[in-house]
Amino acid sequence: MTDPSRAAGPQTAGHPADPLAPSAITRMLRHVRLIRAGKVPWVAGGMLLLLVFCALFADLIMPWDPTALNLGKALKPPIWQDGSVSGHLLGTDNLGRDILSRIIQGAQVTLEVGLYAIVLSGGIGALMGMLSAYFGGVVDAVIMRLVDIQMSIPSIALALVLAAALSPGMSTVIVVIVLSYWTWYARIVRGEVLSLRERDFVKLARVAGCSTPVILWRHILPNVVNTLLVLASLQLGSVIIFEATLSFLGLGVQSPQMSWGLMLNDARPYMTRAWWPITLPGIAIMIVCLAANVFGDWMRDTLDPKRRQL
Amino acid sequence: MKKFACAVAGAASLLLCAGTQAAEPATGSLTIAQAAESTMLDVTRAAAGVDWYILGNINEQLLQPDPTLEVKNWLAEKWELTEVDGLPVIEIWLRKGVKFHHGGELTSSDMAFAHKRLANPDVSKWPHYQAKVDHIEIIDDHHFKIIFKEPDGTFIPGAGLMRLYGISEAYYTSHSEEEIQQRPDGTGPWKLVDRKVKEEFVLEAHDDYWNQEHRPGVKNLTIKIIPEDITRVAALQTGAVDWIDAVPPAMIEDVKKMDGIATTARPSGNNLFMSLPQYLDKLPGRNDNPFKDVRVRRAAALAVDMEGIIEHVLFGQAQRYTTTTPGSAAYDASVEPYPYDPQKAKQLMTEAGYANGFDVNCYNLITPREPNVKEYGEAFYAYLGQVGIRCKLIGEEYAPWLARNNRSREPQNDGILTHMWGHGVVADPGTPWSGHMHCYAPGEGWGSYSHYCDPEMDAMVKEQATVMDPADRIPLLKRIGKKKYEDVAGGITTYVPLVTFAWREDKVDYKPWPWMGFWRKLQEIGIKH
Amino acid sequence: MNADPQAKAGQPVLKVDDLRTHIFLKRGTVQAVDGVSFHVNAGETLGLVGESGSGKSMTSLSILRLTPKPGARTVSGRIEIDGINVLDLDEETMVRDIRGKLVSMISQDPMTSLNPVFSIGDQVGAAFRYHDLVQGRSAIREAVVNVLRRVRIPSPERRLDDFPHQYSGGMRQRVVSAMAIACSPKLMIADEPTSNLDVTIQVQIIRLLREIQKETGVGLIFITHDMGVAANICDRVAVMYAGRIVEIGDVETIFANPSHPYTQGLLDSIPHLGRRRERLYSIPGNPPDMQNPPSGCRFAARCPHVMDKCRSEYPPETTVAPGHMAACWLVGKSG
Amino acid sequence: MLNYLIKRILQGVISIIGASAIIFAISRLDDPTLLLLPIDATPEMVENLRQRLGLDLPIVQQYLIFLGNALQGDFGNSYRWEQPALQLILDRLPATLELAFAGLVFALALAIPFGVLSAVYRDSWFDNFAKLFAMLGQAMPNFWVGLLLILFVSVNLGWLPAFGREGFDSLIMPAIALGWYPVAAMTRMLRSTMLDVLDSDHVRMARAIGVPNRVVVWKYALRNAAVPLVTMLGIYFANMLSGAFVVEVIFAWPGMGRMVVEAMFARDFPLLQVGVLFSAILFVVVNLLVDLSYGVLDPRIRHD
Repeated sequence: MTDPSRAAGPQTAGHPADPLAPSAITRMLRHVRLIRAGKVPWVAGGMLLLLVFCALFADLIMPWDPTALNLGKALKPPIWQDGSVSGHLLGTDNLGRDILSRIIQGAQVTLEVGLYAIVLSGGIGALMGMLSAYFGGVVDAVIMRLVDIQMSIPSIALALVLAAALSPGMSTVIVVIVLSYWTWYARIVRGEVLSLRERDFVKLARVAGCSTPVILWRHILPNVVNTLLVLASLQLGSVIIFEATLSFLGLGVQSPQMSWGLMLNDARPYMTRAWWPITLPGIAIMIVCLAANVFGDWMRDTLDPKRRQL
Repeated sequence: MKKFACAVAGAASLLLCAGTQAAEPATGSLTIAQAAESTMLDVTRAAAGVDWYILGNINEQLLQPDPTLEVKNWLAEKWELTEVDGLPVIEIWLRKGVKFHHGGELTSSDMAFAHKRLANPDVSKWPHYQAKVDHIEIIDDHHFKIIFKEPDGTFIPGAGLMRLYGISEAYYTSHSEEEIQQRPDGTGPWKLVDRKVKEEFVLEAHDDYWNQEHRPGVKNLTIKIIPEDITRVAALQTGAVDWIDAVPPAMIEDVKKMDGIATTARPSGNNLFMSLPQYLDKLPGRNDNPFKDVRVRRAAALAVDMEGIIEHVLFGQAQRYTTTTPGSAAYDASVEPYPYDPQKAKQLMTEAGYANGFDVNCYNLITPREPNVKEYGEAFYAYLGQVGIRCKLIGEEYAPWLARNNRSREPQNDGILTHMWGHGVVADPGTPWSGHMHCYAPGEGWGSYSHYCDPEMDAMVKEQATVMDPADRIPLLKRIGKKKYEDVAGGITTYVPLVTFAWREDKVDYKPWPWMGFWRKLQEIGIKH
Repeated sequence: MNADPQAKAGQPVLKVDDLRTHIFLKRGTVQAVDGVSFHVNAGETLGLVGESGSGKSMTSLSILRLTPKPGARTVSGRIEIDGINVLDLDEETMVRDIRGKLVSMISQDPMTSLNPVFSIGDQVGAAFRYHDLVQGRSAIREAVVNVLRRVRIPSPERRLDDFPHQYSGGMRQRVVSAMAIACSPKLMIADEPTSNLDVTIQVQIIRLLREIQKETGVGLIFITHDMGVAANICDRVAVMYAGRIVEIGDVETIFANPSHPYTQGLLDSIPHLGRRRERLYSIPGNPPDMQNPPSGCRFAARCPHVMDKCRSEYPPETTVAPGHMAACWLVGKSG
Repeated sequence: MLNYLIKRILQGVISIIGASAIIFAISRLDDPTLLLLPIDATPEMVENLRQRLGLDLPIVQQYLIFLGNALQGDFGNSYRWEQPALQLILDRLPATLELAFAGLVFALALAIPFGVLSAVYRDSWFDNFAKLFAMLGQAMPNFWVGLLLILFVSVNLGWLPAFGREGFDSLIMPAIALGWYPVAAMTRMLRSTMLDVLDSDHVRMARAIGVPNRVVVWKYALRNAAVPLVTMLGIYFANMLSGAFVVEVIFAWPGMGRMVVEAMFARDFPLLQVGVLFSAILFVVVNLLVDLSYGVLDPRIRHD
């Protein structure tokens, strides 16, 4: 029989994973699809650009003055329906104001709230995340407790209490959004920085005598920006819906300022008589949110593939 | 003060209890839906207007208006206003045989107890309405006198209509505040049997209710709370409910077209007006005071096409008023509302020296209490803009609006303000006028939210507060009303919203009754046989 | 190319004839299994040996028709198990009559081949439950206890409801074996069952497989990259390289007279306690790109005896001795 | 397992107390008394009411009194209803829980089949349809979905009742409006975990011993893939709670959410506080339950 000693060869120590092993193949297949999915979502990007364009050049492209009342032309249907009034592509609301112009004007509030909210909550969240991860110990415990407390209050409830205290308006909406979302950034940035902190280049910087703010600013932040971008793009969609919900409840933007959520709230009393004032602004919200989410997913897949379930 | 025997009222009351034979008790059940929910069910602690919706069915007063808005003796069989050594005294003979829901009969001591409770600031939100009563002298179980410290013009025809409710001293003293709030007691046509907050009230007809002439025609009544307009109308359409309150203005056309549905409209009890601030020059950073000049005030009144707003914005669910609402003591049909005349308005503006207009803040009230108030405000302020009164529109929700309104609060109001205060149906404008037409006199309780000031008007408003006898009071109120309108005093009176009720014609027999400024008293609702 | 000689008297349980399984990727097709033929008799153990990437795992999956969808697919060839060509069968029949019943598999890594969130009893029971050989919960439980005892799991009735993470690596491989033999299949494929175990456990598993084979007379395909292990358990060995069988024969012949340079390379890289050697020998270079395999012999690039002929033309499968075949020009010439 | 539990409960308690402090502080920024008195209230009456409600004390003292009473279950009386605020909320809690639960069930009823089937038939037309349908849900505000449902389903078609809480069919539309939002995230997560599990050795092993495909997918693979989904249930439930505030207002659902919204408009701070605090407590408790449920689903955690 063969030499029993042969069986004791070390070759059995872990051998390189068989590239043609079944699970490796399918992982290769799926990876391939990810790259193919990597094509830039032009449609979504286009929609977001349209939103920015409407917001910036609202005054130029609006066919009518959004606040101009004309009781004679109240509740006229969109152009493709009989009984419509020329010039009002998407019809008029109960005070005879042009719905298309108001939607364009509404884009301004949507974009403004979106940008403020993302920049502020991102900034504050990232800062808190970095501080708690970098310093650890008591700082970390305090900030994390604050995050827990913050997360245990449902965002709408927080909005209600705040709107009761400060009078409703754009600033209240932004404060509420920032208070609700900063924890999101803080937690994820903390995770990133915890791993970054152990990396050599950070240790070297500390040894080289860099002050903490310099380390945080020049060494740690650039590595976190990538994640922040992904988080911001994912947050845009939900911020738009959140602002619309607050305005709908009457806590958000107050007339004469225009917001899509407010338009929906105004359209409620007569929604059985006129379907378009209650439907069209909602479609505007849906399109922009869909675009934001698709864009967000694309950003996440390309910039940060391993963080797939973010 | 001549002795005034209320002959007319007395005779009418005899008619009321003519039908003495006990009609057989009502049977069957109905389900209705209301948009707003009463919160406080103890009549002595009620605060918000919406509380009167349910209380109007449970409690009653000495005098009450009937559907034709004529004040009838109710719990009081007969009453006399006399004067004893210079002080007014109201002598009242209680109706006999008025039973409480939880047993026991209404007596003078109950009324005295009601007064004590209503005057106690820890209980009642309106202690100042009882302030001028010195004490109540009980003569026998069904006969007592109200002795006044000083004349109180608004006590009799006021919002309270002899501001006392028939409550049982025995019940109130033997139950805790929570129990009373859960199971209130009274002499009214309905008894509260059950209640699920935010869902429904369950009422039962009060079998031995004293007024057999006007009483419910159904045994059980469930009042569902459906705040969402669309769902409330859908509930009526699908037959889930038999009667609904507050048909949304935008859907009235559709509801009227539904077969088997009857509707009727009544004033909602809130009087809307636009108050024009006349102390702008006293505010920091402002030197002109345009609304001090009556021509600017008239220009503002002429600048707005109220008829157009009522038709388009309020879907016809409103009626204009000048001094007070029809049925109120000082109603004067002869005073015509301001027409829509922008040319004359511009001319008046130029005469007053404001040819190219001026800028002013315009606070637009946002409230669910009356439909489309926000849209009305936006339309109103847009019209002002066309005659040069350029509005900076600022939306304001009810709570901050209240604070801006109140003159004792800083920062002072610095702009035109949508204003809403119910003179109430059949109500006497005495209280509201002393609150918003008398100059603001901190500490004296006058003009607590007045943005208008005119010494001559002050004198007239003070005088009406002391005139109790309706015969003298009514002509005085009419004189005040005429001057108010010509001088656009206390703001531009715009409209009184109408509220529309709708019910299944084949099943429900319904006649609206007024109470405490609202038409939600379900005195006569029943099943059609 | 049916040059597979009859080696043993036992009835052939499996006959694979010119099997080709390719993987279709966006950037091209990988010919993982490129014309493989062999047979396995009842009671015999055939070793499938080769470096990683030689296609041995893909061959075993093709037999069970479990090639990973949608990429890989068997394009041609015959696979006869007990006389039935599985490539003709529809999926339902494969599930009901073939997989687990006629042929079963023991996979490589015991840590991942058991479902972490289900109990051992449930997973082993599955083999019985879905071939309705045994009806009713208690009967299944009884059958599971017996088969676990057969694979030498201590006091199985008490450990039935435990979970995989409560078993050691060796124990888990025994459970997997139990699942494989539950419905007493005719053919069993063991895909590197011992690679992830330490040496002492390895020997136990090999001894277990041999006992099972002796008891049930099952045909066994033993896939490994380690000639030492193959020598221990296999009756015959097929050496695979770049998707093809380059040498096949009974184990004594292969070890005594390796005829294909690749087989010689594999044997040379086994370190011998006795032999004095400074560095361990390992075959230079690495396996070819299977997307466009080189013309001629695929081992040419790494073969110490390479000739021009090898690069231009693929050598025929020449019979070195009865039951011993090698596909190499050297064999042909020296006779 | 036990000390992990105690640590989590402690964390939960700290979170709730912290939340109550924040809510209490914010709600004391504005003075509600004007709203509770008739329009012609004199300053003296305002002052009297402030005293009665204890609003004139320094804020820290007010909070300590509040906390003291709260520990004995007295959360103060609602200004408007003049009833214990706690009782008002507790009566409404079951309705909100029922709605949030129904929303979650609806979300799972969509997400599980979508997630599994889009993994099994990946890149098929179904995969894309499921992704689009789920993303639509994430792009539409739940109140808008509710309004359109009422408009089309109950007003025009008259199939479902549009209000109140009478039995099952009044629960369908609110659950749809509430539950559609998280479907996208759930589907995406379940699809990616299913893809991993379907590749795993133990699934191949199960197939190799002849387990039918539907059992492999819906029993053996799904339970593995569900574990990460369960970990997110806590957050999705909070999502439901937030959404419930709005959906209840539209469907006249007698839940805690609607009462808190109305309490806000009426500046009824005690009621507002208890409502918001209770939603925080609910959130912490649910998260705790979800943590415990790991063990049930994933035995590896139960034993260590």
